[in-house]
Amino acid sequence: MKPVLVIGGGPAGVAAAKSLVDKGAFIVLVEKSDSLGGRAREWTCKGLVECRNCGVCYSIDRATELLTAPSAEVMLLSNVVSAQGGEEGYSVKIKSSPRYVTDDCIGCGRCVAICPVEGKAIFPPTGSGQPRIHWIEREKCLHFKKGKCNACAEVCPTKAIDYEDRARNVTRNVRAVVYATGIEPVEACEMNRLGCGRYPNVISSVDAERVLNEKGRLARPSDGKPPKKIGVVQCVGSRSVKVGVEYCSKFCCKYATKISQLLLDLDPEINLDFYFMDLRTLYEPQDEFKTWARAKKTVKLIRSMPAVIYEKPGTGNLLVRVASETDLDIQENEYDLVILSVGMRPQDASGEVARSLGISPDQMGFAMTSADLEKKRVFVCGAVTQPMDIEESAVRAMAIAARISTKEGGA
Amino acid sequence: MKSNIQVLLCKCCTEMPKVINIERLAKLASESGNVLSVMILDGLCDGKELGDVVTEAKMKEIDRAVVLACQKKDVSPAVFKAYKRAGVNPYLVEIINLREEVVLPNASDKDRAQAKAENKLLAALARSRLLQPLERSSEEMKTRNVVIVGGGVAGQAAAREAAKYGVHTIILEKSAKSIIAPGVVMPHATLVGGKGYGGSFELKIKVGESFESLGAASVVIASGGGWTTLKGSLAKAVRGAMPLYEFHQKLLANQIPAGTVVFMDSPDPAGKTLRVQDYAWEETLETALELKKRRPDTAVYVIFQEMRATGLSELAYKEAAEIGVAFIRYDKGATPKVDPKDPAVLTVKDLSYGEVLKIRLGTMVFASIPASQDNLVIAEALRIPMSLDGGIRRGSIQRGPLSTPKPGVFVCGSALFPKSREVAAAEGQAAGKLAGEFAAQGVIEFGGIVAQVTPEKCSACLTCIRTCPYEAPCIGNATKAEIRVQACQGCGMCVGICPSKAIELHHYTDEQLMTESKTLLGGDF
Amino acid sequence: MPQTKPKVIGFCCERHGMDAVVLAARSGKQLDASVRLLQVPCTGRVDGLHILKALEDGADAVFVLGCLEKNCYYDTGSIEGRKRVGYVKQMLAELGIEKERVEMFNAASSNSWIFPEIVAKMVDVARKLGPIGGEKR
Amino acid sequence: MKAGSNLEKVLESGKFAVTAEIGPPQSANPEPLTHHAKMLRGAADAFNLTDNQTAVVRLSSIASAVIIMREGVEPVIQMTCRDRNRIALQSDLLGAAALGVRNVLCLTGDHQIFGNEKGAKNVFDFDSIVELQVFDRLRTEGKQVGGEVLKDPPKTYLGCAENPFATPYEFRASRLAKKVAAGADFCQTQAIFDMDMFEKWMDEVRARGLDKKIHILAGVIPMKSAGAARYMKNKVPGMIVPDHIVDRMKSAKDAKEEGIKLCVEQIGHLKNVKGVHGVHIMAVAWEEMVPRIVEMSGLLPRPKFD
Amino acid sequence: MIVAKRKALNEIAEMLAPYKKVTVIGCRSCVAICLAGGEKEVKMLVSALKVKNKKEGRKQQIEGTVVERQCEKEWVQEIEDQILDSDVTLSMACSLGAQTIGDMYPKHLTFPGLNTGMFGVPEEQGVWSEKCVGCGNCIIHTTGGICPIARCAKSMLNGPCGGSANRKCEVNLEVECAWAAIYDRLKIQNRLDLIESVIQAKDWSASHSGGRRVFVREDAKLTPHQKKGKGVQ
Repeated sequence: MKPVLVIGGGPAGVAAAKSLVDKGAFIVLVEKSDSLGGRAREWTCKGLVECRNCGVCYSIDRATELLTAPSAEVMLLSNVVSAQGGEEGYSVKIKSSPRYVTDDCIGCGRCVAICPVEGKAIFPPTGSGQPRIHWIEREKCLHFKKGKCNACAEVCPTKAIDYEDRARNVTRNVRAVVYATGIEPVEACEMNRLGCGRYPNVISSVDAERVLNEKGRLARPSDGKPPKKIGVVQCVGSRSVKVGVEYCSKFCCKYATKISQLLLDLDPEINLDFYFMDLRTLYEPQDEFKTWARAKKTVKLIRSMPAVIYEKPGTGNLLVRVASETDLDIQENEYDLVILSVGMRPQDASGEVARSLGISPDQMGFAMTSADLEKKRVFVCGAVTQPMDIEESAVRAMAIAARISTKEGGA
Repeated sequence: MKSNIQVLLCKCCTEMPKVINIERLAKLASESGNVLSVMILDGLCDGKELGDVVTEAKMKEIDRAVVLACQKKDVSPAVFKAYKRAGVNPYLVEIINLREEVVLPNASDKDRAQAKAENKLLAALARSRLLQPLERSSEEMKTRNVVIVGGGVAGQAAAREAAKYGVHTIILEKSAKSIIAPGVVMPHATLVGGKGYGGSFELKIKVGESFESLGAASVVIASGGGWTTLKGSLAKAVRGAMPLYEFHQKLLANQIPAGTVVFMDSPDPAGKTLRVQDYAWEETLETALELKKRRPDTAVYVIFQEMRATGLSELAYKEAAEIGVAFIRYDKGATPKVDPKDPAVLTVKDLSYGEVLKIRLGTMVFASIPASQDNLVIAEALRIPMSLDGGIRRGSIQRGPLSTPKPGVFVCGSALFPKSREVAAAEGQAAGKLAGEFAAQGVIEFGGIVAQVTPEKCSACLTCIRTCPYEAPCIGNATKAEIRVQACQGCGMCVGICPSKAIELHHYTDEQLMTESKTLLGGDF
Repeated sequence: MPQTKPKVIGFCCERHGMDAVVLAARSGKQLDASVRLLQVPCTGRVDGLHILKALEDGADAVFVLGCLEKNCYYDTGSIEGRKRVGYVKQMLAELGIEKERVEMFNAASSNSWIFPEIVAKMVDVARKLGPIGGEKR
Repeated sequence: MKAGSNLEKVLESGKFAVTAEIGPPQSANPEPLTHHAKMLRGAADAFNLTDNQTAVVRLSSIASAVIIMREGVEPVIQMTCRDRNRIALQSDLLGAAALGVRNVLCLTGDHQIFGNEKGAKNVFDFDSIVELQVFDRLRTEGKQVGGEVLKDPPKTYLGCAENPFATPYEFRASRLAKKVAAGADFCQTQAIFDMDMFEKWMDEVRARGLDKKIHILAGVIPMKSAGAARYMKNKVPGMIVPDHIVDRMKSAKDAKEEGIKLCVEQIGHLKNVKGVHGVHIMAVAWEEMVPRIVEMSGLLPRPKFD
Repeated sequence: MIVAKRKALNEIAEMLAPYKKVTVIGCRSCVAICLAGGEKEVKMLVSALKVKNKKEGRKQQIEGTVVERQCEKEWVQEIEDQILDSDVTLSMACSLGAQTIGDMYPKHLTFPGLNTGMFGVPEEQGVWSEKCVGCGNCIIHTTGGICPIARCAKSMLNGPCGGSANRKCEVNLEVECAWAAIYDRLKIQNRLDLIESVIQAKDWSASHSGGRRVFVREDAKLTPHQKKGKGVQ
């Protein structure tokens, strides 16, 4: 039987793919980045002793399993170029760009260390993405620009560098398409008044997640010192008509609260202020976080949105100007690190491929799914359809896989 | 039995040799006892060279093997297939993850890596000699029933989905409402008891006034939330207060009495935890909008601690505010009260503006969804844990988002935590798939790495029974503990806690573990 | 002078415990070689006896690594594991032996830094305290 | 007349009785006792001598009784079941009677855990009610528990204690009834702060007609400070101190004075509770205040008989 | 059942320090069930002591073994050699077991490894509570099935005392007041009349106060004629 095409290797994508594979189907998974796991790759596990149900590990586990499933063809650094067809299936053109690193790579990272290029030209897979194989960015690599540098090839203990690697164009005939391109963060720099991009010690929640995931500790970008007083600001770039998106990104509260908890687990000395409008911790009793915060002397919940953040000259510390919760007088709080919880917006919901598959965005830019779209064997899935957290994406993906693996789904 | 060991050394896609000296490993292996054959392979996972392995194994009458390669999940399928052909019991094949445990993390310190690898090999051999062959057996499921508890949105979705797997779905619906779903629908039916394990449950159900027993291969819990239950000070104080869904129906039927309508998050604002959900708000806001559109002149208030209008319902929130729905936030410190003398007036302090409002109540509607009272009964019946706020507790996410700790029992929708119709439907569908698949297997696989009791040591102290999450142990006819292998998952919790050391876990016996650790610690590097 | 070759042994659950080990390795983290890993199906299988025996057999430090609590593949295994470790710690304390030699840790499969940190911590403990009785190696 | 003690005469003659407490010293020095006796003479009809109160070792209550009798003050000895089995209790009763002690208060006794001999082995052969019953049979029939009959039975006026504020409240009146049945002549209650609750109990007591069968002396404690109030509220099991009293002590300028005033008010109130035949003032380590309190309550002079 | 608790390990180690050869003997009955002296505990104890010796460089040989019921000669006899072969035996049974061994081998040293606590019931896993003191004549049919002797700190027969607050015992505010419990129980049984009347002084002669107790069932006793070997006196 013809395979199913899964576009996007994020939580929804891998969950769908995995449960299709379990059902005995063949799948072709096209992921444009260097590894599977999607956003979850850069997100950190929020538990130190006790699980906080962030679901990150779930999608990483599925990704790992998927990589060893014989009936799954995973194409990384690849894009769907075009797709033609309809109910009886699609013929899909896929372009995979070269990786220049073979599967022998053991991810030891010496190549990265040795690479002379400013900002490096060879990279490890993002975060905890799977598989753990490095890749070279041709545009930056001196070997291609000047044709002489072989630093990485020389240092590689497993001789995994292959400059001869070529781009590949393949065509696959599939019986159905799962469209799970997911979401991307709203560019926090739009929130200029909050100093993001302007001051080193104002970082977006995405950065925070990434650093925590890699190092297990947060440090001040300016001087590498461990932060002792942290401010977390919710709803940056979301729930606002002016900047970013108008809707609520739904899971920011969930991960931001859990990060705050993780930060205090890692370093109980940290003082943490949490700025928010409404506390929307997903699928959790709404008091849970409040109760936790109340128990900690070092955590303050402040129901107010900072007006402006600017740097205290010479210190790298930040001054957050905010109207106090109770009365309207303005106060200024000093932090040595500020985390902005940025909103999320759908990714590739419109555009060439989407259009050729008959997918159209709604007024908020989310890909709309419909019965007759599914009749045409196109299943839109995951956070590209509306904001949702990992667990929900996984569940919906399973549901969709269920639909596909029936007659209506072309099975 | 004889123990002729074969050692396979995988170069792991040519990585291994670059860090450690495989030949020396091979030599060490061939010099140690019981080792009849040592082979160095380029890559196990692709399974190319396994043919030779099989012939060699057959020739040397190999009955157990030690494989030094990489992560078990990656290599096992190929290796096990090969050794099956060679007639070697799969439980006598030891796969050591030399790559990730020794080679990669110690690549920078080759000497110690080498010593460590050798030590690991010796430990593996020591362990291998002690291993016993094990068999997995299977038993025909007695039934193909998938029992779905609750005929709500989730339950129906689950039934429809499960039915696609050719299983027989049975919905237990406590009310009399008519349900369109495949298979059997039992009105006035509730789950009251049960025993057994995934694949063959013996459920006790109450239909009307009579009790019946019902076999089930798998169970889906879709008991939903406690929609109709209104508990709490306000609910008591206010006459004619109603839960959201009831109001919604009345609204559609145009039966809403004139006068102010107040949507309140919880009937028990001072209560410990509020189970008011994103979802509850979604519906509340839609209802409020609907109401305001139908009756622009009605005063509509929404009173809440947290406005959890998540995702796109934020837009509904904005719209509602624009068309004049009044939003009032209070806090635990000052919860809204009705004057006992005049229960038609609600007093609430609006935190956003700080003033105290007195609202003359027309209709009061509660958005909160308490946990269903049935959950307790269901959890008791199936012996599964509950979450602190009265929902069904799902098991580890490792087993999937909708699985309970008990294999064969799945949970979806508001039984876990209040969910919107849409999410509930999706969850129901997914749960239905899982339950359907589970039942469709038709056979229960079990055995292999499971616990076993030594009766003469057992003091029947019940510790194992109390500890096991799967209820595998039980007191048998000999009034000693026995393990129901079909239920045993092989975690060994009972083994570790048994005060009389009367239980052993096959493949991980005290002897095996302690010998391995002794050898591991023997190495000096 | 601190000993150069401490002996640390870890009882590691084959679920998230092992996954964390593997991810750390695949992320190219370099570790001290002193740590020996012993795989168990679940930390609930670990018996205080195993830990004590390990100390008897020459381990300077012992740790148990399991899934995060509430995310244990076997539901409550890692909670059991923690209790067992706690009991051994108490026994050691009663005997006047440093209870830091024995620790319980939890990990998730997506966590690449936790295992290296555990190794560092335990090796450090082992170095600091040295072998139980006897000469430093 | 069962024993002919002053207390008995006051109560039986229907007068409003006053008793107070004297704590024997934690030493072999009789001086404090004589000092207090002199000071308190005439301020009350009889004085309780506690029996190693709260399980703290003190000069024995019988010895103390004899000492204060020398000063012409009438004692009520407390006898707990904590430290003596039935042999010792009965023999001590005979001894006390022989020394001229007429009033005995039967108690189960505080557990040693609260005292300064936590390691002690307690006896609790009896509890207070059994003790009452045994003593009653001993004084009326001259009969021991074991059945032995004595030639000259002791003459004693038997008292008991009761705490209306201990759980289960529903059972407290019944418990008094048991004590009456066991032979108690008078009852000194736990210190009363919560008047409503006390009166509820009294209603129950009157409903059962117990007030006719036993003389109830309502217990009061003058408080030195807000701290004391808080301590009794939170730390002393089976004692109920309403918040308004704690607050009142807290807000008072001169706490000591306030304490006295409060106590007097309480006595004033209790005097008018039907069925209350007297008050028992427990001025723990503050004995010198008793005369003032009694006077301010208009209970002086105490009646005399001869 | 009999509930016991392991002695602090340092105390045990001290006891055993002077001896070269130690046998630790557990029991598979009560003490195994209350997780104090079963095979697991024995093995862990032995191992722990070895670690301790290792630390202090002490040469000491420690063996561990378990018998079915240490309070019965026949079971103990099965490991006689092992006992006599050692310098000292550490009994990981209740003191009954320890004394049985002691009585059987008067010359041999037998030390207690546990503190024998009480007759208790497992309230839940890991929690045991006292409910009987073996006073020798049971009255709980009159107290709603709750023993005031064992469950009241003052063993009151006419409780509850004045210290009973919030239905808790004044001696330990965690523990419920036995008499509050009795009252409730009798109330739901409509038998409150039972405690309305004064309960007489208790006859303690059947208790330990009456001297060491020996129960005899003549019909079960073997006559000298029936006894075998060692049994014949």
